[in-house]
Amino acid sequence: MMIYTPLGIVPLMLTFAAFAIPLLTLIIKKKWFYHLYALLFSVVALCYTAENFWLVVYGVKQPISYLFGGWIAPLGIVYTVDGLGAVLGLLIGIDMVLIVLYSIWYMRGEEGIEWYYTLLLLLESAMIGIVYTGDIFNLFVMIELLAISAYGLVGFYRHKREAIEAAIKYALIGATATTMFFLSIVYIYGTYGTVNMADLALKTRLPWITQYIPQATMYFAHLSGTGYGNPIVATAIAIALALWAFTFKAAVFPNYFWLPDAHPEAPTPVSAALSGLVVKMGAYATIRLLYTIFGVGSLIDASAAGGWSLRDVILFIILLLGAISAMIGSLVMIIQNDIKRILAYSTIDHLGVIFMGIGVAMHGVSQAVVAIALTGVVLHMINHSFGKTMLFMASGIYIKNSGTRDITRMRGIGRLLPVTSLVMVVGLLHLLGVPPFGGFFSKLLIYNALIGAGQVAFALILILSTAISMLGYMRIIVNLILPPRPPELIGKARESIPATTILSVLTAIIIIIGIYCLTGGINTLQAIVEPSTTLKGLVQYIDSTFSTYMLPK
Amino acid sequence: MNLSLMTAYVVVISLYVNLGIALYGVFARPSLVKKLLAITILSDTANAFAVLVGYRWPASGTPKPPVYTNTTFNNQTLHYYVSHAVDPLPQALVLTAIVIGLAVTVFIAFIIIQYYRLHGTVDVRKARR
Amino acid sequence: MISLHDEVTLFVMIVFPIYLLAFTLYIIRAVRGPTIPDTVLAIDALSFDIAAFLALLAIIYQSPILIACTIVLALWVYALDIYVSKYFTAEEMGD
Amino acid sequence: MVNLKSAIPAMVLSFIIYIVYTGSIGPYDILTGAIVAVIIGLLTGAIVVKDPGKTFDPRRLYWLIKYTIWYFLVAEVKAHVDVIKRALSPRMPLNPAIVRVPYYVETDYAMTTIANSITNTPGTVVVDIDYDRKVFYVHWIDAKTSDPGEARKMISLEFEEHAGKIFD
Amino acid sequence: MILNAILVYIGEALVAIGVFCDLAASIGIIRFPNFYTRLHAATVGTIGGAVLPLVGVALMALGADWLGNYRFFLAGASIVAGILILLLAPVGSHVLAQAAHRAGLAPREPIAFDHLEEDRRRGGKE
Amino acid sequence: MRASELFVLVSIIVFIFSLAYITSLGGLGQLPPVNVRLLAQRYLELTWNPLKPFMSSSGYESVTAIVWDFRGLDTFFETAVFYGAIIAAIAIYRGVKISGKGRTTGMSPIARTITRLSTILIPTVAASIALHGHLTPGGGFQAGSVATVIVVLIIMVFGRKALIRKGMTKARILLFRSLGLLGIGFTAVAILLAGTALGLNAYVFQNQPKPFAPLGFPKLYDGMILGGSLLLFNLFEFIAVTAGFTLVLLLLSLGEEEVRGVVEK
Amino acid sequence: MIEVFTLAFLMLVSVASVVAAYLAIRERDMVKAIVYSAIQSAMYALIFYVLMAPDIVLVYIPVSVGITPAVLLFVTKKTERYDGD
Repeated sequence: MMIYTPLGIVPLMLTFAAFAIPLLTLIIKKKWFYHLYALLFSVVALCYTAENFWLVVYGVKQPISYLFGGWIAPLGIVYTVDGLGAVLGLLIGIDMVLIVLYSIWYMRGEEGIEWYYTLLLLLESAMIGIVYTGDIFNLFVMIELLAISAYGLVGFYRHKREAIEAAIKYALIGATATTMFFLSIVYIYGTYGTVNMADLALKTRLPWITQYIPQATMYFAHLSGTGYGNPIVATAIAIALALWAFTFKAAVFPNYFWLPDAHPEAPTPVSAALSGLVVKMGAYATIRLLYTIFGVGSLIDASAAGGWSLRDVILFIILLLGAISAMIGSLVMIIQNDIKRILAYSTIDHLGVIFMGIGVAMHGVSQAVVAIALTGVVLHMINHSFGKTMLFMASGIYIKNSGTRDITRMRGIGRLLPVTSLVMVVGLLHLLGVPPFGGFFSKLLIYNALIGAGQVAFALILILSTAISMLGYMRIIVNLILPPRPPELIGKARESIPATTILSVLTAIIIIIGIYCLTGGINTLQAIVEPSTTLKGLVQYIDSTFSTYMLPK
Repeated sequence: MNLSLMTAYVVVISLYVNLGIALYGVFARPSLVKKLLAITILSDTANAFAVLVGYRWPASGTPKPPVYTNTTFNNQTLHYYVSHAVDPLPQALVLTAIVIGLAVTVFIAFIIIQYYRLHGTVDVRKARR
Repeated sequence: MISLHDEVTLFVMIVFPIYLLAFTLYIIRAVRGPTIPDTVLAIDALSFDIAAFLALLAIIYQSPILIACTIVLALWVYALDIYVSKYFTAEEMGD
Repeated sequence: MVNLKSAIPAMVLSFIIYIVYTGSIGPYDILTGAIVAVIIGLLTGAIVVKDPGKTFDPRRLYWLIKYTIWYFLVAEVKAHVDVIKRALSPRMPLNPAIVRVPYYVETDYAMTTIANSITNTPGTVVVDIDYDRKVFYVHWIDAKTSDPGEARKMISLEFEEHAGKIFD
Repeated sequence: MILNAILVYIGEALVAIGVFCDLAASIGIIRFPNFYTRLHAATVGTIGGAVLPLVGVALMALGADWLGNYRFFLAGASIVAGILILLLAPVGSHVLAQAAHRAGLAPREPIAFDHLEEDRRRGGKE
Repeated sequence: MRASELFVLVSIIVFIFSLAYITSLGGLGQLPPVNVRLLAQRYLELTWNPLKPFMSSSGYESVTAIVWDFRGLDTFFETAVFYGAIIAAIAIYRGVKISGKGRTTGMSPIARTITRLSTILIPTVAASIALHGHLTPGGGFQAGSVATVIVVLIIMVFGRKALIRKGMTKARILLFRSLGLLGIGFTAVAILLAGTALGLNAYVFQNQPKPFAPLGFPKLYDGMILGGSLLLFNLFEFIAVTAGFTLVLLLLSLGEEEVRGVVEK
Repeated sequence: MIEVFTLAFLMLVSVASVVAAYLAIRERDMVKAIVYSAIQSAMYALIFYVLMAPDIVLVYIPVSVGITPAVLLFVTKKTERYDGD
């Protein structure tokens, strides 16, 4: 038997590092120490996530799990990581290292840097916990940890009125949403008698899944029984309440209004982290809820007389919400003047696209199309994460140099900062989906999946929102790069070596993604994430949680 | 209708009404402090609901808290305990949720004070003008 | 001959409705109380009485460990008194 | 600095409370109780105990016990009966007033004992206190007199005698 | 055995008195005209209605041997709670009355005379 | 304004009635049931079970066992959430000098004396709750929040400056907070570290020995139930929670004139 | 018999909690609203007690009757006492 300690230790280690900071502040007052401290721990976390990725994809070649306290599955908390979780964990590791590096440059003059890094470490710990966890209540706790560190970081510029207002709005609505998620967990526990994801996935598919994993069924039934009450209605209300929280986290249509306030007002590295990673956690949780737990063949997937099952309805609602938020994001984007607000609305647009990809997998859609859709979703998450991180960082350089966020007031600054401008253009093209870059492939995959599922109207909305968002991106280019150089900034605005180095690394990553996709990387990615949608992958997922029962009694 | 079932319904319905009152407070009251108060009521209500889900009424005797109180241990005492104690898991979950709710409350309180220092009011409608 | 156990249960059953009546009256005063001190006073008396009542309930539910709650209730209600009155007497709550 | 002499009474009190609250005298309880008592005694001894010599004086303990018994069996019962009569009688005879009641004890503990005794007997509540001039302002539900000396005799004389013997 | 019964009966008697005090206090708190007079009713509620029953419960618990070993915990915790209420409740009433009088929160009528108000006027403070 | 309020009201009423309808349809089964769910029965069986030494926790109390042993990770991160809230609050007040100099008004002498007396009573009760967390209801958080009463009382009755002058400066409270949290963390990984040193299998948050992972905290010593890691967790959580609440209340009670110049710019 | 009393007690307590919560939300004076929410919290604590959750009562009373009103009163003292309208 193998114990994958690196899997269990990552979020714990990061939180532990955050716990130690107040003690260190009493001994060490130097600022550079905290920069290095955060960098050290994010690099260690990157190493661990990379090791987990390697284990899942190349080493063991199936989901791996870690038992906390040595307790078997529904009794204790289990981390179960399949391909999807491993990919996103690696993404978080890489991105957070870049963000910490950028913070070293951007936050160098700020006061209270140790508290900033404490919250940033907690944020990273929460995100890694979310993608690794195999327990739905642990997911709630990690979402709250994510939320509280995000609120704190948004309100970090305490003397800015807008920042405090954004933090308060974010926090109030967020607290309501997560309470609803807790209520949803109560319904799930009340109905299924368990809070473990693999166990739930098994229980929702009970009669027929017995033939594939009879032992696991037996063991889970021995430990947590079968259902209680009328599962379908309780499940419906549980999913509705959970989606309230997840759409809030992901800033999708009815709950998107906090994002355009919160993201721009945070310090720029935090904006990069929020837009690049934090909103993806809502999408990830939605995938886990609707693919792993209440996925294909579960009891809400049984179609009624009209041919529509409950799951179809929910997925269609998700599709619709995704389409609406894509349209809203791209439409509002073109009338904004604040550069960070433009990027924030662009995030809403892209999250809409991701949710459209999630909503494809309805009844009757072939397995191949669903796999393509999920691959597109994950690839889009990766693309958008790097692209948006890069754009926010580049805009942060503009803001540091010009002292304003209004694009009409920083006209022509791009000419003074040629490297940054080049990076900006690359990033915009990447997000827009222009062929050599990675963004193209992910949008193409989602488009293909939508066409393949017969949702032509939504495919058109995808195209339309891309076209509209092009206008918004063009306004940045037209205002910043094309006009002549502003005289008052000549000599003042300078490229700085650390920031441009990070931007170059990101550019290289983006170009590598593009080349990788061109040379067949899509198939590799599909092979990694496809198991999350298939029966085989599901059986592996449950089996990995269950296999720890192979202990002698 | 069973008597204890009726209890459950009375409690459940009043909890739902509280949930509604709290939601109304969050969305419709202008003062930020009142919104915060409403959020605490909301999370308390969710917690109460969770504990209610874990309640039981055993076939004989009264329910017991989930604490093993016999100083001796044998199969009989264990069976008595298992057949009378209420569900400990929702209680543990609620314990966690209460602390989390308190953390959020404390944070929002601090940030409301900061908001007042900057805006001079805690009324969202006045602040917008 | 009725056993001591049943006798105690019977006694608590008789006492119970009186307690409920008293609580209802306290709650009415707490809700109606024209001024804030009235409300706080009613909560105060109500909570101390509830503390005693919880101790009785611990006996009839035959779960002695439930008693731990009473002391907490008494302590925190006293703290409520203290800070409500501090609110009205001091310029800053922390002075 | 930590005063060991004044810590000992605090430790004893803490240990007694710990054991009474725990309600068992197993080795675990005594061990942890002793540790807790030592820590709390050392931390709070200087704050709580001003004059450690007085605490273990048997005469003071005797007066304390005598006072407790007398207070609960006589003073409280009389006052309770009086207020309950007023509350339940249909006419509700009330004659409330706030009256000055001077006191002549020295220490804080004695003063607090008197004040708490006054408040704990229904019918009289200490509304305010003038610490410099040593006067309580007592809200009296049935004000028989407005003269401070008379009022002191009626309300607090007996408490004061005992409190002075216990704490001064 | 007899000792148990005696303890239980004394405890019950104390609880019964406590319940009566409690009811009287709640009636008083409803009927009395203003805050200061209600304070007296509340004192009946806390001392007669809470401390006395807690002591009674402690005695009952000592006699109730069907409760198992933890009955000593019940008795001890009740006693400690009683002592704490005895110490804290009067302070609570006192600070509440003080705040009400200083800030003028509650109407003082009916009142025969008010030395505190006079002294405060004369002292010119607050 | 009226229309939007009405909309909110109507949608909330619809929401409530749908929830109530669903519950009355039996979405959760009969309430309250005669038997608890099977998982809960397993928890109850395994809390204190000398017959299954490899599959049981180490205290009498099921809730504490779940909170710190079966689902210790949740509680660890819950502590982290509270820590994050405190850190965010400190970040808002960064750069503020907290001093104990100056006059305090405080409250009446009667309240002062009683508060002085209760500095013995309340922490004793709190310590009892913490140290018996594995035997009777209670535990670290409960005890910490009981001990907070005395902090509240000192801040209200004597004033926050008295608290600072007695030695509870911000740095010292942060030290206690950090020590408590690090204690929790080290307790969580203690068995893992020991296992790594000895070359044995071990888990994070391990309390009692498991099959294949033979190390564990002491459970019984000479008839005393020690509770293994539960006792240590409760103790450290007690320290951490008390310090955390003290810090929160200290920051909340700062006077505006001390703060205003720094946090507004 | 105990069942009936549990029923009666739960009914009284939950109805009282609804009344207190309604008043807490509708009341314009924040101090009063906080005190009402303390009543509501005390009632919930009784619900928890009757539902046999002593651990939760031990956490819930300090948090909801004690610390939350304290925090809210601090906030109210530093900001505005009356809400809107």
